Amino acid sequence: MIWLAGAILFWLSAWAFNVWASHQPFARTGAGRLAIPALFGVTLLVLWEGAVRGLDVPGVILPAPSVIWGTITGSVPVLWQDFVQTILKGGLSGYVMGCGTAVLTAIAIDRSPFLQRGLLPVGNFVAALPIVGIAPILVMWFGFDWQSKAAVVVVMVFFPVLVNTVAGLAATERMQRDLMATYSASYWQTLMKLRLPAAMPFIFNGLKIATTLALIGAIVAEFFGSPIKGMGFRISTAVGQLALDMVWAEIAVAALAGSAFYGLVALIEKGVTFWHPSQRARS
Amino acid sequence: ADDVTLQLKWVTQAQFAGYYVAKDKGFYDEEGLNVTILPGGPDIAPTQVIAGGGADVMIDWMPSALAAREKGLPLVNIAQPFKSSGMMLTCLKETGITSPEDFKGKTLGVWFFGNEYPFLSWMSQLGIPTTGGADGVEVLKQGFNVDPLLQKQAACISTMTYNEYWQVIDAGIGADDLVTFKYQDMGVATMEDGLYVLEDNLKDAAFEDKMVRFVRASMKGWKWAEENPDDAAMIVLDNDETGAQTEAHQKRMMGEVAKLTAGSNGALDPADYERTVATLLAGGSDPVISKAPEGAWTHQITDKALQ
Amino acid sequence: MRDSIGQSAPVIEAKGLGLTFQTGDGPVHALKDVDLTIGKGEFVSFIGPSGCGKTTFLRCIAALEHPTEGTLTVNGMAPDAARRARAYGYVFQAAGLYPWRTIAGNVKLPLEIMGYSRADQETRVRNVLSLVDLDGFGKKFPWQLSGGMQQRASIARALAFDADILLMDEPFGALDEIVRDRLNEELLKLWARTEKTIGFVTHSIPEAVYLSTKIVVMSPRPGRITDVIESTLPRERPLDIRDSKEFIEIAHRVREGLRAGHGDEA
Amino acid sequence: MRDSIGQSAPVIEAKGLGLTFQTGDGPVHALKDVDLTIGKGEFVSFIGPSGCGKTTFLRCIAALEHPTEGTLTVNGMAPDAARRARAYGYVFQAAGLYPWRTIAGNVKLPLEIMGYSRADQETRVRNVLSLVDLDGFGKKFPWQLSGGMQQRASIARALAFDADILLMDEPFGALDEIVRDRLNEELLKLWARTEKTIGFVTHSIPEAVYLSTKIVVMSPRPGRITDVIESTLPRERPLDIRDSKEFIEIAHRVREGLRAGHGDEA
Amino acid sequence: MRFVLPVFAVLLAIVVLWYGAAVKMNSVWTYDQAARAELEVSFAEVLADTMVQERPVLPAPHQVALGLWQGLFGQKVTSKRSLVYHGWVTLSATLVGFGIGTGLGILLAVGIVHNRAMDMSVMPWAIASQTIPILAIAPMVIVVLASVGITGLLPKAVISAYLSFFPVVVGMVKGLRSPDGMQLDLLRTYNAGRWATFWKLRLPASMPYLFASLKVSMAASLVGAIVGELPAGATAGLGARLLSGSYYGQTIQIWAALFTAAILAAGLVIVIGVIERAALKRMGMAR
Ligand SMILES: Nc1ncnc2c1ncn2[C@@H]1O[C@H](COP(=O)(O)OP(=O)(O)OP(=O)(O)O)[C@@H](O)[C@H]1O
Ligand SMILES: Nc1ncnc2c1ncn2[C@@H]1O[C@H](COP(=O)(O)OP(=O)(O)OP(=O)(O)O)[C@@H](O)[C@H]1O
Ligand SMILES: Cc1ncc(C[n+]2csc(CCO)c2C)c(N)n1
Ligand SMILES: [Mg+2]
Ligand SMILES: [Mg+2]
Repeated sequence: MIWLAGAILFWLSAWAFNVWASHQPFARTGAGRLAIPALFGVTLLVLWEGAVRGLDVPGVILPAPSVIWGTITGSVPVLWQDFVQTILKGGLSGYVMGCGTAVLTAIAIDRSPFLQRGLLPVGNFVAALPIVGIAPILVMWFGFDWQSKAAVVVVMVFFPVLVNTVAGLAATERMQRDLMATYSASYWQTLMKLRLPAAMPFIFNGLKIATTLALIGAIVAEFFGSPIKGMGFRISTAVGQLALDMVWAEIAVAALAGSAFYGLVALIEKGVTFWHPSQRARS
Repeated sequence: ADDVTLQLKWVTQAQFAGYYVAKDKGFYDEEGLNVTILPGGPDIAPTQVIAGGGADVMIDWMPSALAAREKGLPLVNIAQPFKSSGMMLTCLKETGITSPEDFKGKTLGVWFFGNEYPFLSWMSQLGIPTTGGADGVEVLKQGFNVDPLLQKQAACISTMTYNEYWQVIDAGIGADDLVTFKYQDMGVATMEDGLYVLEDNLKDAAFEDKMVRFVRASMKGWKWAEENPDDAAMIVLDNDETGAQTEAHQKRMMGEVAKLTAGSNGALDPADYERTVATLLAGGSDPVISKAPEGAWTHQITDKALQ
Repeated sequence: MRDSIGQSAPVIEAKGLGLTFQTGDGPVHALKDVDLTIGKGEFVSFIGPSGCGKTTFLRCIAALEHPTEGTLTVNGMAPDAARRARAYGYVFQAAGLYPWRTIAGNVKLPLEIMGYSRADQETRVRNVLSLVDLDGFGKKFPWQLSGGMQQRASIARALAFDADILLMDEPFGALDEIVRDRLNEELLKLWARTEKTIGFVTHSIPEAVYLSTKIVVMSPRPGRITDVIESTLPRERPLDIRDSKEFIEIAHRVREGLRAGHGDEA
Repeated sequence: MRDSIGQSAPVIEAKGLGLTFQTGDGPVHALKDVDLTIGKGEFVSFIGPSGCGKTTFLRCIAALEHPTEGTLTVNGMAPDAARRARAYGYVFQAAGLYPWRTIAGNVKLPLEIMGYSRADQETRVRNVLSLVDLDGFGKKFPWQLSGGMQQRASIARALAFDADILLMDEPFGALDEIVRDRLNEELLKLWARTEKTIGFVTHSIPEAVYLSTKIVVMSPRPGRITDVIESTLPRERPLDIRDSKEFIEIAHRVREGLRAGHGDEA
Repeated sequence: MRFVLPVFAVLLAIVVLWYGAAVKMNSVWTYDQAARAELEVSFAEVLADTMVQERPVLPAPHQVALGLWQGLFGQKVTSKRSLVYHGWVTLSATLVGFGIGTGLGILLAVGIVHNRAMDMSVMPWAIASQTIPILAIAPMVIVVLASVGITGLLPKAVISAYLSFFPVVVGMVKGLRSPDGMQLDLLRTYNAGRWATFWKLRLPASMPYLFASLKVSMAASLVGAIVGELPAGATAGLGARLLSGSYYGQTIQIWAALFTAAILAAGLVIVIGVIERAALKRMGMAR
């Protein structure tokens, strides 16, 4: 109980500190932007550790963070190998292909109202196919190595990016479009100089959601057949062995990689859509 | 009536016919038990369910139960309705495989999730590395169906005599076009489908009594199923909530399962246990258990149940 | 109508023009029975109470709105065709700068679209920014500028390229009198130099009189033309022409027309 | 400074006020060394070239911007405290209506927030819409209105509730002279009736002279006050006062001040 | 109505492509079988065979349509073989999960927009939470919830909520921050509190963003419910149906279940779309 009470106390004081710190000038510096969420994360971990110890949760249900950390440091080569297989090969390639085709498709169907009216509902429908059903099929089609994982990622990220891009391309104001009309700008000029820039906040919305989807997709697809490496493979085998510390070690890597990936996209977004009120408000 | 929750290792099918029969035919009722059967699936680790308190007793393969025991979950085998192993490697003849020597350079589909140990130990006995290359085998984590063989993504895949093998046959590949290697015949068989409970519970007299009655009724169910395979299959079918099982398949499965349960009265044969442990200890570089477990089985229940 | 009109071929010709918006609660007659001819090189001001359809009429000319009645030709063709021929420079009532482009980038936009050369773009942007007194602000973003500065940038954007017809919707509304006077003079010079045809919406009577060869007075609900006044002022107009008797007379006539329009309404 | 100033306690008092914006390419000095005292019930106009800091100064008063130098008090307190006491009505340079509310809904917005009763809300909206000549447009959405009508709706919004201090940033920029004259008169009446203190930005010299008890002339880069002119006109002002000698003299002084400001700049 | 023709054209194109792919992908098996039986097959025979295989790599459209038809209308809706029954099981978990998830998402977004500390500390972890492979922790969630006595619909709904809250958070944070400076300043001159600013400005301004994310989140909810069904013991629901179909290599059953799920999702998204149009129209934002 000491553990639990201590952890809760720590959590409360750390939160109070964060509330204070986030209003300091320090919070606006790069270090502050990392330190404050990091501290919050630490409080979560402490709470977790305290709960596991205080309530005597068995390690086969939920291992303590300290145990998981031990596993992480002890199995770096395995984790690295899995990371390369799943995230770099499966996730990233699928992300690039999926987002790329989604944006291109959005532009392609944007041009033709006929296609847009035809493809969007059908596209919505296809995208609603649940990945747990699609993954086995794609593994059957594309083999058990990373190619099938990339295919799953493509399918997963396609819809959110497409929808957001289509919405973004429609997000211009009447006067902005009229201006282009008075220049008798061609379709492509209007696209490049007005509609794509105006769509960027929306597109990045989609791209950000897609980062996490890409990760999940790549990992989940490995549950349906894989070579004997990869994060999904490791997780599913480790669960079978009740090696939950390994499961959580992989989850930690996934979370870290995912957050970093998301952060990177958000950073690019900040550079590209600096002009949008939602970005300006915080600068 | 006393409540008992049983966690299966896999989906509702004739592999677990004994329990469904016991429930359906009122054998559990006769013993004053109210049994809930929880189906399993590819994502369910029965060990985890029992550790979380979601079940009183579970069905598992011995390698995975022993692995869990070493990880700190004190599981004890209280009964072993399956006498022999039904696992085998099924290969396409056209790949030219005729003996285990021919595996080299081929891709093999293996079940993981705690079921990989017999295979790994077999390969290490054969001296074949599982890291790929011309001299080793390329291992592929097989999903839960036989597609890798049909799509020729693997030369061999893991199958059960009572289930996946027949799916391959049903898909249209003749038995002549297949080569099979039964783990039982290769001397690397491990115990399948035993009943496990948590060690601490066994000290509780009331729980012990419940298990005694449970095992007695379950074995009665198994023997009834062996004698009336077709009826048992129909009972299983009635209990399948997914509505995906077919009559023909379940009847055939029941026939094959009966071959594996034949010869067991429910009590674990210590010799089988020793052979399983020996196989596992002989496993490759990453052994599932590092030392012979203590107290991983007991006759405490079966002794009373089978009087 | 007097002499100055016959001087050249009609550039804009509206006959029985009408436009009705269909809105949620019934139709709005924005324009009705509008007849107007504008010759090449004319400077025409539109004046009238707010909501009388000045913007709508300008939008019709620029093919941004499609009349529901009557005919309208620009350079003898349909407005749409004229738009495709890049006949228009348009200054909107609100600045409407693109927030992701700098001021210079915004001014450069039409030049990029119309394919001016790099070097030409640079010089034009520089000249036109200094014309509207925004030298040094080229690298700022729109939200860093005051309202009047934004409006000037949007004027610069319309002047940067060579359109035959310049349509300006209250371009100087947000500017102070001194700048306004300066820009009025500049606009007249530009007009004299280039012989553009200019359609100009304003709320300022002196401005309309000072600039125009023709003043169109409109009245609302439905938007109609109530008076067309041909200016008798010479083409050469120093600022102090505004104290001349002729000027004051024209201004008076415009004011009367306006007042009548308001009277209709009340 | 002459008599009219001492008449009452200062409502707004700025001393050595300065504001510098930090932008991507260096600081922009929007205001510098601004000293100004405004007494209760005064009508103060701000006039000056675009970009000279008029809007910024008004925003400082309303506590929307925080000065980087000097002091500023409103009703003897910090502007922020005055804002919390709901001392301000503000008309922005652009209409800024909420697109998801009808015109009536937009005008009703401050009333809802300040907790006026339902019935009171309705009457006030009706009265104030008719004051700006928008009866019948309550149910329209902003984009269905012309630019000038939107601006009038935003004026109505600021007049709907009873604020002591009314800050108006070029409220009549988009209106024609007739309406403008009418609204000028109405504003003077309102002011006389309610004794509000009014800060008013305009680009029109006659408007500034006609309305104000005090005219503040500003010049840009950095924004400074170059002249403060106390009006000698009586409080009661018919429209034709604009032809009086006094009026023309004041207007002349304002114009000179403005011109000087522009000279500085060039 | 103006949608009918384009959709029909696109569907036609897809069906044609699909048949082509089915022939190509399924013919491999036909040729293999022929080789095993040492037979020669003509192209016509191959063509015919690819249309009727029992476990095709890619079932032909008519096979899926038939499976779908039989699943939906071929039996009593209470039958275990009825896709209506399984669809209903999944739908109920989806809707509960969607409700929980959206509610939570909106609350989080409101907190993030209004509280700096929350903005800085919670957002990164909300993101991190989504990078956790749900399929890995779903079984644990089910086990843990079952051990405290929560079984049935709720565990599935929890997983479904876990997947659906995130798009709402991202969209709503963006939406609640979309009002520009002047719109916010206006309210500041009224000394409107956070509460009034939220109700009168931020919330209405965020509506287009909300609806866009609701659509994504509805699809995510459905996926979550299906994922939740896999470790729930492969009992009932579309997830169980997918699983058993995949387990027994019944490709047609998989595709039929997949399509049912997609029809369900599409239906739900359409419902949101209708609500969106009505809401935005009332708010004068649909032009
Ligand atoms: N947010 C900002 N960031 C940077 N600079 C700004 C910002 N707002 C205003 N400025 C600068 O401050 C100066 C004063 O601007 P302000 O809007 O007060 O001018 P103004 O007198 O109201 O002009 P106008 O008559 O054109 O509205 C300008 O040079 C402008 O570029
Ligand atoms: N898109 C639209 N939908 C419905 N009604 C409209 C639309 N645009 C303009 N109107 C209506 O048409 C009429 C004329 O509008 P217009 O913008 O042409 O006026 P204006 O003369 O330019 O006024 P201002 O001087 O205020 O800019 C107005 O009554 C307005 O409400
Ligand atoms: C993911 C996964 N794949 C395979 C098995 C192996 N397995 C154990 S029992 C059984 C049923 C036999 O028909 C099967 C296939 C598993 N447990 N989990
Ligand atoms: Mg207009
Ligand atoms: Mg201003």
